[in-house]
Amino acid sequence: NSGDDKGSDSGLQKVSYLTSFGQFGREAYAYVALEKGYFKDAGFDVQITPGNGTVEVMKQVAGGQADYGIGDFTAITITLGKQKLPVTTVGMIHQKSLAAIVSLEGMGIKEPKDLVGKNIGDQPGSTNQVTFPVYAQRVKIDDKLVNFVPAPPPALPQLLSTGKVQGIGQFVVGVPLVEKADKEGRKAVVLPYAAVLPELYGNAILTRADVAKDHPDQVKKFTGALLKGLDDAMKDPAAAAEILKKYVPTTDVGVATKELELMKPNTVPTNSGDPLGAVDLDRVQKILDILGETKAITPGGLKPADVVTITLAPKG
Amino acid sequence: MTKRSWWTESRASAVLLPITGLIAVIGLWWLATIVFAVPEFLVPSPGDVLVRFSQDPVMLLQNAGVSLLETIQGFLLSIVVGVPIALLIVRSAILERLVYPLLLMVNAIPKVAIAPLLVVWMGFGQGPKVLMVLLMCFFPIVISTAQGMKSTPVELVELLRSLNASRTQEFFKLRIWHAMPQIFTGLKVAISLAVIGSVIGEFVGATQGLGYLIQTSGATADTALAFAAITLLSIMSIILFYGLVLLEHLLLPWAQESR
Amino acid sequence: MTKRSWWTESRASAVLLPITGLIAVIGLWWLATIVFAVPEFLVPSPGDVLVRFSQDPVMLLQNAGVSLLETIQGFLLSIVVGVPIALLIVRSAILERLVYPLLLMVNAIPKVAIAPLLVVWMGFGQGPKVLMVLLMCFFPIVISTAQGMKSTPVELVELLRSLNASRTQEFFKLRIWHAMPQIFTGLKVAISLAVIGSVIGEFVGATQGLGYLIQTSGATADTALAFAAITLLSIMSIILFYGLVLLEHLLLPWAQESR
Amino acid sequence: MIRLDGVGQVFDGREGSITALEKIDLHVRAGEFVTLIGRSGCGKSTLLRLIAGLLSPTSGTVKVAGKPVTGPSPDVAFMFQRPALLAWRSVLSNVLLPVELDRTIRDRTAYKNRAHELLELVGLQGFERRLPHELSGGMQQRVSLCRSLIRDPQVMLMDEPFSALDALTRTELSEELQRIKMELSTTIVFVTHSIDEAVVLADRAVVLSPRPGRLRDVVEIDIPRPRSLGQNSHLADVARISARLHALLSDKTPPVAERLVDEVWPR
Amino acid sequence: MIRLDGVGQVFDGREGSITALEKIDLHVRAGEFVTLIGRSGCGKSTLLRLIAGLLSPTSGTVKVAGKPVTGPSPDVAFMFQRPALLAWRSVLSNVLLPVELDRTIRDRTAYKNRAHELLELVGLQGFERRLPHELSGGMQQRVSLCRSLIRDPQVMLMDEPFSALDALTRTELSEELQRIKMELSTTIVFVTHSIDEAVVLADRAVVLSPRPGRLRDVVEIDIPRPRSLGQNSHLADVARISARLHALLSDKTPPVAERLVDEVWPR
Ligand SMILES: Nc1ncnc2c1ncn2[C@@H]1O[C@H](COP(=O)(O)OP(=O)(O)OP(=O)(O)O)[C@@H](O)[C@H]1O
Ligand SMILES: Nc1ncnc2c1ncn2[C@@H]1O[C@H](COP(=O)(O)OP(=O)(O)OP(=O)(O)O)[C@@H](O)[C@H]1O
Ligand SMILES: [Mg+2]
Ligand SMILES: [Mg+2]
Repeated sequence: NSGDDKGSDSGLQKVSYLTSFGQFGREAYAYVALEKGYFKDAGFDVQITPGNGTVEVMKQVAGGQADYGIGDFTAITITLGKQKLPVTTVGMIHQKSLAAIVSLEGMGIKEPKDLVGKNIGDQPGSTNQVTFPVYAQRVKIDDKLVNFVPAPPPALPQLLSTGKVQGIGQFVVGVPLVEKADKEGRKAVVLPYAAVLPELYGNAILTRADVAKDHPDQVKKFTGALLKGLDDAMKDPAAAAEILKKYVPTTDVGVATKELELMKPNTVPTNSGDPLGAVDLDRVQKILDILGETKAITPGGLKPADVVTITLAPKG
Repeated sequence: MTKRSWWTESRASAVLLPITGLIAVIGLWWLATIVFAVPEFLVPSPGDVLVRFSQDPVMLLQNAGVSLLETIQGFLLSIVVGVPIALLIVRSAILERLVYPLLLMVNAIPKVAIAPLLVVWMGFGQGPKVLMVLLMCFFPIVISTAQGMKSTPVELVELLRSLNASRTQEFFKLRIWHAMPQIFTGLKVAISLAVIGSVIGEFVGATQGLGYLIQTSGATADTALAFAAITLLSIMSIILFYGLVLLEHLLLPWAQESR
Repeated sequence: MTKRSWWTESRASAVLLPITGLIAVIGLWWLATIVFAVPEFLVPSPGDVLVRFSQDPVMLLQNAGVSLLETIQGFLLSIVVGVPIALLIVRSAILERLVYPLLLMVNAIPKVAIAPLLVVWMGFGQGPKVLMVLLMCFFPIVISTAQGMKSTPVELVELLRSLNASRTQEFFKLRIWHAMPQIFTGLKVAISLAVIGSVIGEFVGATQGLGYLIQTSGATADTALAFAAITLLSIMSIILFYGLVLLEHLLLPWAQESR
Repeated sequence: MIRLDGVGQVFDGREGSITALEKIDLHVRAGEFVTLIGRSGCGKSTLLRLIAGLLSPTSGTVKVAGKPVTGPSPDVAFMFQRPALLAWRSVLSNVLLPVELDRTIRDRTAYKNRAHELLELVGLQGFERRLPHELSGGMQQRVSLCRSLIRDPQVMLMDEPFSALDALTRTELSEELQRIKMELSTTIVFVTHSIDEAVVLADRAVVLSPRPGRLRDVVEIDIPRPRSLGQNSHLADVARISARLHALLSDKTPPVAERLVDEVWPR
Repeated sequence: MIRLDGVGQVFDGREGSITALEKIDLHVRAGEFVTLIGRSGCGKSTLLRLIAGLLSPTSGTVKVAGKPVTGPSPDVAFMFQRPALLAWRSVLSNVLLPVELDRTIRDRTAYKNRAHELLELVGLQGFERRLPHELSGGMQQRVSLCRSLIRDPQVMLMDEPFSALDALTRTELSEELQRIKMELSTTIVFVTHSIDEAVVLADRAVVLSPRPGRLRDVVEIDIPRPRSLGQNSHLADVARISARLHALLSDKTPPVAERLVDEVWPR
């Protein structure tokens, strides 16, 4: 399943694709592209596999086990700052970061200031945690006074609703899940990073650096097909959720639909006129600066070109 | 007196008692969820799990089938790999001392931590899952086979030597047989680990299997589904275990148990 | 001939050979990373790991200490819990059949899947980690103790019965002793699982320990740190294993091994 | 003291069942020394195990001291055909095992001295702290013998206690056994293959017929005690009885158990 | 055939070492039947194990058929003091074990017939398919005996083969053993505790002194064969030699090994 492995029975090119994490509603767009034949039209026979988080997806793409994958742009940048993995991003799924701190009503968190002195559960090294110092700076609290408790993602809603922690690092699209998990029916309180950090991107499309270099047309065709799926999913979340359910029978259509609805505003390009999936090099530079500032990466250690292949990004 | 009551000896009790035990466990679980008012998203009651199961029985059983196949493949593979290693270890003290650290090192690695690595190496197929099962369960097999063979009475080893048996014969006519009860102990420990191995393998890069279900449901807060999968897993593990017990009974009628 | 070369018998070889084995393993690892040009982000070379270790030796060792403590506590606890369960199982066939399904069920649950549950129940302290160790390693102890005791020769059991020994005496003067070699086999399997148990326990809600380090580093692609932690873990596991071997040697001089 | 009525024992195996004993009627009086003799495999050990309560008969009843046997009793000591030593215990602590298991015993030092005495008697002084695997076959049997002698039970069941011993040790120990019997009036049932032993030691010798084991005959031996295995002052008597036993053992005709009982049974 | 020169054996244990044998010089001629007699624990089994190559002497040399012994050889059969049966094999397949292990043997059916023959000889017909734990002690010993007889080895080392057998079986088997010896001119070293056995079976009887085991004396027995354990036509000879052996065994003075060798050694 390498980039130039052509000539399967159907004449389609076999390509493998990794979601960012699992098969949640927020990943439905890939299945939409598959279901509606966009991949096929572009000449691909796509195999979708659930990923295990940004770093694992990066490794699997870099290691050649997958051709494309989805990962959080901030996490990608930080990882690339540490390790020169042969991957590059070729487009954005989320124009704004989905990162947020989520709490439940009655836990004493209403606004960012309330975070001081609280326990926040999160996966170590997650975007939410790594960029928290910047977030803290923007909302003018001392990040040292917030106590992060490490825990794997599946455990987070349980930790929150049992009150073991008062907040969790979560993507805004995860809110329906958090609310569903809480049987007391409390409403979620969401503190999205995007509100104070509009520069940050969310998920990006990843591919191997050599594929991007040697087969640019292929990559463009693939991202085109994927983003077409994203477009459809954003226009009709309920239909997308139904499609997802077809492929992943465990899907809760209601939750998936809600996730996609919540995701919608974050996929809209900030500069009007830009197409879905566009990348802005200036913003990338700004993100690098912010991460350098918080020592998440070595200041000046990365250039935008190390992270993005801008030539392949969708343009208006 | 070595006499036993008909009940202890009867075949019915060999089947009915474990089932009673199982039902008691499930009953306790039910009671606990009620008495301690455990919220469903934490630990669903057996009822919730049953309801969830009845919603998708075919899907659940299919996934269980996938895990079962991986488990059995990996388990058999680990016998095929483990027993010869044990032979080498018993055969030579020097080899034992050289090889054990390697085995221990491999065994000491938390398998969850290397599951992603296996996927990067071997792709998304069944391969890494079967390998994971192997990694999880080869060690008990190696060690109990080796210890069993080493505990062969000196007397019997001398008998074979006095009959001028080759080392190979010594192993295949004597030690392996003597070790059989202990090998089965190892297999019984290994089979549970094998089942878990398949699940851990499926945590990464799988699109089917009970591990995949647990992973998915865990993240969608569908706790009932996760518990349904875990329950199936337990049942699988219990059935495989008793399969081994039965096999032991059939193969080793001479291995007397004293109570 | 039952004679052995001085080398096989010598104490030096008992220490030097395992170390040689270890060095060989590390050499192979190094070679593999070079020959197959494995990228560092996948599997760092021993050199990378050593460099990473030397950057934070104190931090790493402190975390290893935390895991070690949990491992030992949980391991001892599982002996304290496991051996009495084994006694009950051997004592009564009915109890065995009732209790085994429960044990199997608990054992069949993939521990990674319930680690979060333990934290929810028991908080962020050492408690859930020690419990995790216990859950990971009690089963091999129970089963090998039980099987060892059951395999006591009928002849010896009859001797004790003819001496009018109570059931308790039968267990503590005879069966336990007879089972010792097999109990140690179980302990050796259990100790590796115990080490892994502590790590899995630390995956959730810990702020220290090797599991925490692996979790953290995994998320930041600091593969060298993860491997440094895993290496420490392996070393810990090897040392604990050989500790048991030594203990066995000291406690059971009568348990003859034949080769 | 010991009474068997119509005792039979059938073992079930995968290859069919084996009738080990059939219709055994036997009465051993208190303080009597009975030797049990018969061809190998005729059911001697099985009979002993029945009396010891280690086996329950498939038919008939076994009574010791008037009570039906339902399990092992503290008053009955059993010495097995094989040494059955605990591999992890030293010779001394193997010998002291019965004392250790008996929680009614307060004064253990007395027994310790007795153990040393017995070990010396059987020629194992200096081996007290050795482990069983360091002993020869006969030495193991001697340890097992000491173990069965350490407490002074009312009834002693001994399964070929001297089979692995040399003539001299055998003579010495048979004297000790007779001494114990006379001092404490212990009831002894003693299995042996040696006609000599059977004659010299016993008040009565019980002869079993081969498979299925039935009572072929019971021979009264009225030679005055103490007797000796080695040189014997009653050579003629011994020879006569030995010849009788020999004939009984060689006889290939099946025994007529009923008739024998009528004739020989001491009622 | 078998030659021991200055053989000594010391066992090291945690409680100090035991000298089992000291300065043993012995020569067993081809086709000779030697019985080894001595008190329990004097080193008889150890001596046999040395000849079989299961143990290497701490001092001295052992040669069989002119070659120094470095390990077990296919020409030497060993019957252990304990039955040492494989619990998972039927009686028949235990007996056939030596044949099964010998890969040079083509025709196995002949051996199968021989096995059945031997089992019948020792009175175990009908037990071929039983497992060892279903047998009595003596029956197990007989199986072990059949196993050692199944192949016709040049040298047979037998450690108390008849200890658990009754007088009759013993007589029958001793006859078979003599027949084998005469037909095949097998060299036999036979350990026994019974002076009778030692006298009736042997060309020469070797007497070991107790710990440390030394050669006390070697007694030539020139009674014509075949002899019988039961009734004997050479009663006087047997009685004389038995008395001699008895005296040798009872003698408490340490043997003067050197002198004995000079006197008795057949060169
Ligand atoms: N493995 C061993 N370790 C230590 N000592 C041993 C060992 N085997 C034998 N011995 C010692 O060597 C001596 C001789 O033992 P051996 O078994 O040869 O005696 P034996 O003449 O065969 O006696 P028996 O007639 O009782 O079988 C004994 O004192 C015994 O304690
Ligand atoms: N556990 C058993 N299972 C099946 N058969 C048995 C069992 N124990 C004994 N037997 C059979 O019962 C018969 C009598 O055995 P037992 O041990 O009483 O003989 P014995 O007279 O003591 O013989 P020996 O003198 O050889 O010790 C034998 O034929 C034997 O095969
Ligand atoms: Mg018997
Ligand atoms: Mg011996």
